[in-house]
Amino acid sequence: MSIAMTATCPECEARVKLTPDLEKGEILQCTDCGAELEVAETNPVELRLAPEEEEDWGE
Amino acid sequence: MSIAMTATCPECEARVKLTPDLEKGEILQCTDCGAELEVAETNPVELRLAPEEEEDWGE
Amino acid sequence: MIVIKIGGSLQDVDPLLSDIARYPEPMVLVHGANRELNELSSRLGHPPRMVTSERGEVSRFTDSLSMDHFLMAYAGKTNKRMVERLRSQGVNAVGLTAMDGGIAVGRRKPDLRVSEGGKLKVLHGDHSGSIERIEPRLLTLLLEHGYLPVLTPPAISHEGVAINVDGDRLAMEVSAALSAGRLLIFADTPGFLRDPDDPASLVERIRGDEIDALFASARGRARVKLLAARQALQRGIGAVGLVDGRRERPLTDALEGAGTWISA
Amino acid sequence: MIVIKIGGSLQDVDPLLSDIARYPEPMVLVHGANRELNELSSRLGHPPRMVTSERGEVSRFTDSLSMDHFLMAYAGKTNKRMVERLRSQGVNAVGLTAMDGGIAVGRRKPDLRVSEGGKLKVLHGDHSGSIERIEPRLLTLLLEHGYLPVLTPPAISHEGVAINVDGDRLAMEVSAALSAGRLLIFADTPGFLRDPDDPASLVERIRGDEIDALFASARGRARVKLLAARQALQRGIGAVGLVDGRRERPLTDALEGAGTWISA
Repeated sequence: MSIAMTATCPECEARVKLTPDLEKGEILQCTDCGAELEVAETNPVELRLAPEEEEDWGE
Repeated sequence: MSIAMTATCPECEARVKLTPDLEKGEILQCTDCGAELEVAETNPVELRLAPEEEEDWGE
Repeated sequence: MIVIKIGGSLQDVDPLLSDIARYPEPMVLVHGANRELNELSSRLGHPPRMVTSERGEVSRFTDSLSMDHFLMAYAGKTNKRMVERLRSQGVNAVGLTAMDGGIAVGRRKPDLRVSEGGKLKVLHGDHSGSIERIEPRLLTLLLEHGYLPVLTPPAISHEGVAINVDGDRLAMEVSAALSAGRLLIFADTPGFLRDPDDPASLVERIRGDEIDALFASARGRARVKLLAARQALQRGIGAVGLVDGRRERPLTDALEGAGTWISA
Repeated sequence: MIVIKIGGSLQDVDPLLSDIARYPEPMVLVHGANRELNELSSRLGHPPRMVTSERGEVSRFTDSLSMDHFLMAYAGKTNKRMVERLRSQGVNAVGLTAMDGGIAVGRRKPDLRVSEGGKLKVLHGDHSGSIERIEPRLLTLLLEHGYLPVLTPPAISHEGVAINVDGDRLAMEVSAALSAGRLLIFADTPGFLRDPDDPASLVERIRGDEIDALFASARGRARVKLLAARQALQRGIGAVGLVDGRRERPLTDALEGAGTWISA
């Protein structure tokens, strides 16, 4: 199962370069619009906006 | 470790016959005074009065 | 006021909990977690040790380590998942064991006479016992302020040691102490079956004076439930329902008469 | 009124519980059970998954199965063994989670950004969150009627889902909600140590405005405790004690000034 080398940014539809060791849940940054993207699926690759960083943490 | 064949009844001091497969916690009856005896220890054998039967049971 | 006992044998309690969430009257829930405990203790390498008394009554020998597991299964997972489920449906539930606030105090019986391998033996260090007194103050306080108490064994001994007690008896004692009008015992059977293997042999109504006759032929859990029902009536509880917890609206159906109802 | 937090790191809590049993004033206990949970989840084949946030904060990823284990360790074994111990010494203890009676409600954060294996990742399905509101009614009711509430995480989300929250923060939020005069956090260290490896570097008194300076150099649990202390002062709690739970009379010594005391 080889991973495609690029995918489409859901924000700006630019092509996003993918690394071979891509993992589900990984966070990437779209080099065009700068949006933070989450790898929702790897087979086939699906990207979606990553959840924002929480300002505070439980235990 | 062979178990002695008899032991003394703590109630009436008669000799109580013991079976070879004697186990700790086992309940015996003194053939002389009829008291119910518990095998407290097997090496050496120690007998004591067995607790009475409870009239009611928890789960 | 009604008391509801949710049997440990009931696999899916969600329909019953949802039906309870719709019920407006004050109520106390009592539950067990037998199956949870058996599974947990086996997985933790200290499998349940069931023993049989001289009169053939089966019970769980609860040493100190088993009581740790008992607290985890009953007071931890089962009690709090029930509270979570009820709260998610708008019920102001409060989970408690019968130790908390000294709700149920009783006598610990550390020595247990059992027949094992054809021999009569004494086991020591059992953390089981029987309930002698219910202190209803905490339950009444919570009920008066709109909370729904969700209660589980263990109870506590006079010396302050956790003791395993029968869930049905705890529900019965609490019903009597709070003078509940009805005690409903939900399990995974239609009710009291004349023949345990034939669901159609459901006995729908039992009068107090008919219990002894049925008692003789009852076995296992059904026997303990009949015992609890008879004592409930003797203690002034109006009616006891042995009802099916697996229906879509178990409480609604029961209150409309489904299952086995026992009254004076 | 004082609030006492008993840290999960404290191995032997008996001396502290006995000292608490002698203390006449109204009080709320809050405890953790970190070590119990780590041990239990490993033995049940679902070992704890500690994860690190982008800012280096370590926390426990709590999926649904881990929350079952959390309830067993915190609300089952640890909470109820504490209630048992206190009751055996004449204390009218009542064990609760912060879910019961809706004591602590907060926002669940199911998505967690972590750095793992050099990569930034998102984990889904976390049952952790932060406390947004304390509903003190049940605690006040129990205190007014002479009970000693023994409180443990988890809290509950707005949707009614159990959420793992930090025990120190729960103790702080409860202290603020009940306007407790003092919050005492007992752990297995003498108090706040300038150098964590040197027990002699105990800082005995910290004024509110000195906290930030110390905060920069603090690490791990000590850092969370300082954070909790600072917020406690901001919320009107008179003084926070970071005190040693391993002494013979930990509470008596603490109230006489032992350990680290932080006040405005």
